[in-house]
Amino acid sequence: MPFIPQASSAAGRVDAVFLFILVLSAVFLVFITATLVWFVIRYNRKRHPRGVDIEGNGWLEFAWTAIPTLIFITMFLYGWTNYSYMREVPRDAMVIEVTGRQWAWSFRYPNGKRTSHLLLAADRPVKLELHSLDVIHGFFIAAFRIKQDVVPGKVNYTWFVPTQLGTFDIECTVICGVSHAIMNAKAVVVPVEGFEAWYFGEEDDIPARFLKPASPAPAPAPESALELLNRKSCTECHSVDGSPMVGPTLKGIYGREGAVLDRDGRERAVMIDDDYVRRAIVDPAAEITRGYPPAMPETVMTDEELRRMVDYIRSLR
Amino acid sequence: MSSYLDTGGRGGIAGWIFSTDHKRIGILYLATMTGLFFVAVVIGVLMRVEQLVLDPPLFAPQVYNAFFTVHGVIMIFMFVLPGLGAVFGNFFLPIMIGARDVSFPRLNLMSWYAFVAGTVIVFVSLFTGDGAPDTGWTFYVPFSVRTGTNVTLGLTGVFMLGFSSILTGLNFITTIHRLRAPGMTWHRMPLFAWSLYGTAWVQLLATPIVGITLLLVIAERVFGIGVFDPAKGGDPILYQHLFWTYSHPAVYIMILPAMGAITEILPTFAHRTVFGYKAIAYSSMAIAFLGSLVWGHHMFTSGMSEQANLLFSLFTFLVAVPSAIKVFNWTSTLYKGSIEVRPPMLYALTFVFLFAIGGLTGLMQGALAVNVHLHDTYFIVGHFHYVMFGGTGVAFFAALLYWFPKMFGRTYNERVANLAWAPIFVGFNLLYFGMLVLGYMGMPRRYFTHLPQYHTGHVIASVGSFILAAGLVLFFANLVVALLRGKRAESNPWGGVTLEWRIGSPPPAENFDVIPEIQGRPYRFNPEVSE
Amino acid sequence: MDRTGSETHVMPYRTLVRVWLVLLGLTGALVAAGTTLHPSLSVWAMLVITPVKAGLIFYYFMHLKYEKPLLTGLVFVTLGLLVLVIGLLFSDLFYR
Amino acid sequence: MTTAAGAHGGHVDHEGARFGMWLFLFTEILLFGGLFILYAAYRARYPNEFHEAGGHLDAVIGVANTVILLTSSLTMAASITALRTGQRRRALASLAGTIALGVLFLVNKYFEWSGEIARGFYPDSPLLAGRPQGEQIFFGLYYSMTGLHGLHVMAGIVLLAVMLALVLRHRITGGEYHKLENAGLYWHLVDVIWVFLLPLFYLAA
Ligand code: HEA
Ligand code: HEA
Ligand code: HEC
Ligand code: CUA
Ligand SMILES: [Cu+2]
Repeated sequence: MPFIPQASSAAGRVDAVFLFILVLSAVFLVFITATLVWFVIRYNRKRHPRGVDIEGNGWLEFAWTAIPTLIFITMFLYGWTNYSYMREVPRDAMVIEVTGRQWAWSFRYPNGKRTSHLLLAADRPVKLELHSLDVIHGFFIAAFRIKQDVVPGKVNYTWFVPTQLGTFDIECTVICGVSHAIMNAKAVVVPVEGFEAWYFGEEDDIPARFLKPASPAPAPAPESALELLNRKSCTECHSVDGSPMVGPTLKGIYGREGAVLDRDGRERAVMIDDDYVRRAIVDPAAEITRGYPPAMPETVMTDEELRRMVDYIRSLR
Repeated sequence: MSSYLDTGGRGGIAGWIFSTDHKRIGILYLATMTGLFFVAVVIGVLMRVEQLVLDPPLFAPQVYNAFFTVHGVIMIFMFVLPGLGAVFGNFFLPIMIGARDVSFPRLNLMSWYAFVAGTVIVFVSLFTGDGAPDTGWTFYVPFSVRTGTNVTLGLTGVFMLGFSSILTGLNFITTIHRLRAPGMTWHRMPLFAWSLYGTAWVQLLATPIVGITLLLVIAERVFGIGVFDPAKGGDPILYQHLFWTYSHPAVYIMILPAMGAITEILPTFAHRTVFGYKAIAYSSMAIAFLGSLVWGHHMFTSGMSEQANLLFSLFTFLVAVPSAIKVFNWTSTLYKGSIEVRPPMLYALTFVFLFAIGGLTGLMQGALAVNVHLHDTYFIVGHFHYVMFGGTGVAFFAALLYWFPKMFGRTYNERVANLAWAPIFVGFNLLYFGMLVLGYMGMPRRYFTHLPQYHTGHVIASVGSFILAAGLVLFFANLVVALLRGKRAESNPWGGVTLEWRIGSPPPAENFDVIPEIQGRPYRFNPEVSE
Repeated sequence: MDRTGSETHVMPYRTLVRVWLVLLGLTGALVAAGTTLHPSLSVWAMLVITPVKAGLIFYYFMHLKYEKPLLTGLVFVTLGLLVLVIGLLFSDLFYR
Repeated sequence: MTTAAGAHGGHVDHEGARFGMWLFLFTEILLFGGLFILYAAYRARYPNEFHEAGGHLDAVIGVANTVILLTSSLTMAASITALRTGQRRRALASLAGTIALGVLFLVNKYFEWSGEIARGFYPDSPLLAGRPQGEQIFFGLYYSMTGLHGLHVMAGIVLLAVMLALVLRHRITGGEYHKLENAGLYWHLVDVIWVFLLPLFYLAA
């Protein structure tokens, strides 16, 4: 199929079934349309003023019941066998945990690295375990021909072998709210050496050099602040839309007055400003927001990241 | 004898909305449904405009989400589901089987009221509360439980619409069992009636299941009852099971009466009997039955067990067999006919073509491996517009053209009707074939925007929608003019032979002076010629 | 058996009372099974006794015994459909 | 249901009306069928929790209500027999008895529900939130199913009250008993549903 690359081991199989049904369908469509048109011309009232009441024909009825049934069953079997392949994960597949939430993806590798795009080694099988933190999402990489729903309370999986270097789109296919359409990410396939250099290296998120424009799709946008919060797991406890979770929502808190308990349990009023937010993130145990458990962990991050977080929380007013 | 259109005692509106005459109720449905159709159609075109103007989006994302939800809910629950059954079924079923009315005329009126009530509730839900529902017409939990929009009221409206559908089904089954004219055995019944019979059973037996499912979602939102909520141990996939247990059979509620109407039109204009009467009649029943066993094909990627996927895929292919049988019999019905391509016939032939494309794309989706790729993309959107608009919608137009002179006693301009066909056909295929290609490329559905690689496809589809719009405006303008200024119609303008063509146009209030005695099979156009 | 529909047939009190007594007896048996038997057995007892009770109500109180075969057939079609749906659903749930 | 008129002003098709009533009952069967499907699914998933949660219900009230409904079915059927054999007073008494039993059922239900609620078992309650998920589902289903059934009992009572009035006004008689018969069909179906609810919830422990 020329429209999209066949960039995984599954792609060829899916396309083969598709093509098989497409050709048969086209044959029958052309045949039926041609017959209809031919009859309309041949038996037009001008040419054929008297119709003939043919009531039916048992053999024909039998034929056009049996033949389509056989064809349909072939289609079914072909679709089924190739699907079975897509469900049988090879033993040596690397297991990556995918988490979907409104409205971003995050990926966790076996060694604990977290990313907001999916970096893959070419020709190495991968198994994705899909988790959702809120509603149902759909994990779809068109170029790989894989798709699986991401259902809360249930871990689904999918697997594939990426066979082509490049950057491919990850899209969410199940309506999950206002930003469903922009719940995108990139799957970046690089040679094994490059992958391992990153995997065993120091860098946390996918380094920029991998996200350089590669065929066929343009490079992904730089990580947004929300994506950063997702990657650092902040959104596991904080919503950005006002609903309370383990921790208070981050929406609309900036500029308000808040009540906190300090280390000795004394209550005190604070102004939620840059400084406070910074303290809350860097040293969460120092001041605990009233009504919430002292559950927030300390998170390692760069100054740049901290600055972006504070900016973002300020912007959520 | 005076026609049903003459307001006997009660005049004005009251004579209509309190009338229990099946013909008037059919017209009531026609009027309400056409109005709703236009609302939804305008929203459809607005969605096409949104896909043209991307940056900044013309409508906010939240608005777009409300658009496709409302468009889907109106089109499905208020247009194609009542569809040909509520309009032409109500109007012609009793006439075709030689009865004076349906079995329960008052219940019939009540079901129209339920329809209107449901519609009003849905529309109220759009403008009150915290905004119009944004879940899509499928209302998947847990999103439909969590979203802040006015889903509770919307679901209540849909529940009412389901109630209306059940009452109609109940009425039709009883009518067909009890009120056939003397001599009208099952095998002498017109095939439109057969298709309504199959449909009615689906309406009756499938609708309650979605009813209870939607009630549970409402209970979930209002009382936190928690039957589907994963946080409380519920299983969101069970919701999908129950939803599709109804909503797949529902697609056959949409298509069966359409197929029935086509089966009336083809023999009339081929001027010969229908080929394979029994095959067509029984395939309607087979579709109704097998159709209840395939719902899982909407859930192949949901994480359902592989065993279930296997069964559902197999059944999906089996349910396509009776549809194929119908297509082949329709084609053969033209063989050695004496064919006249007048507007109803033109649209009926178009139906066969478009439905075949829709059905064949359905086969692609039914194949497991392929479905993984196509699910929830524009390919699906293309498929169901082909079957629902190209199928049910076009059949609705064909039936309207066929029975219009009978229902209103006026003729329309046949030239204009043929002329309108061209933009409809061209625009339709640009629009929806474009969607099929987009879907194959990986364009997900329910997106207010799209990635750059899909833009060309979207432009083509949008242009198609504008052409289609032009055609439809012409089509309906023609009928409106005919209503107001059309010439008087004869009682049998096409040379049809089923019972409705033996009474006046418009039909008298009591349908028949004397209930006719039925002698032989329907569709005997050339009794003296035989082969 | 007389199957001309309920137009002609009137249920005698005697039959009604007998059916009622049997129903009460079955309810007692059900409770007994639930309290005394091993859980796995009592489930089976319920699966047998409950449909029998329902059947009795359908058959006598609701007059199904005296209706035309068409109606009886349709009742079975409806219940059969329900069973089919449950079966297909469990093809998912059991293997998940 | 409205009366079946075969034609405008024609004779009334009693058999058609009864047929229509049965069709309506089919829809009721499937309405509850959807809930039974859910029950089966969740019970297969949480057998122990369902067993445990069933223990929090009051089986005595459950059984008592079963006896009440079964008896009301008897009186319902008896009232038709009485009417058709010309014992009008007996028919009226029987019908009134049926209504009374229905009300009694609801009174029991009221006490049962308020008992559960007082003990903290209600949807979204803090008590339930702290218990295993299967129990939350059990109570979700319990309230949905008995609640919907309770609504049907209420509808049935109203329907029977109308029938009672019609008998009193001689609109329903030994010859014209069909409306009463159809109302009876509805009432019996409500009973059948309860027959299933009893073991599912009250005897599940
Ligand atoms: C009128 C409505 C209608 C009809 C009739 C159909 C008919 C069919 N549909 Fe469709 N379908 C929908 C409306 C309809 N559908 C809707 C609304 C959705 C989307 C819902 C949503 O998610 O929002 C959907 C979605 C849908 C899916 C799920 C896709 C997904 O989300 O992943 C599938 C999958 O199997 C499917 C399959 C089929 C099949 C196999 C048929 C068959 O019945 C078709 C049979 C017909 C033919 C096969 C063509 C004619 C036959 C011939 C020309 C004979 C010769 C051919 C050969 C021998 C090859 N449909
Ligand atoms: C019968 C059913 C039916 C019909 C006829 C249509 C008709 C149309 N639909 Fe469809 N559609 C659905 C049923 C239908 N739809 C459903 C069920 C969904 C899924 C919803 C969901 O996801 O939940 C959907 C989704 C859907 C989408 C996908 C949204 C998304 O996933 O992002 C789109 C996108 O373009 C679309 C567009 C259109 C268009 C352009 C038309 C056009 O064909 C309309 C063309 C007609 C005209 C343009 C007529 C113009 C006439 C006038 C303007 C009136 C003039 C007035 C007078 C003369 C009085 N529809
Ligand atoms: C394990 C859960 C958890 C994670 C992960 C977490 N938080 Fe918190 N957060 C909390 C809790 C609980 C509180 C309230 C108690 C407190 O003040 O420490 C809180 C408080 C806050 C506050 C103060 C809010 C107010 O209203 O005063 C800010 C700001 C904040 N978190 C930001 C972050 C950021 C940024 C991250 C990610 C780097 C993060 N949190 C990660 C649980 C978490
Ligand atoms: Cu996430 Cu759509
Ligand atoms: Cu389907």
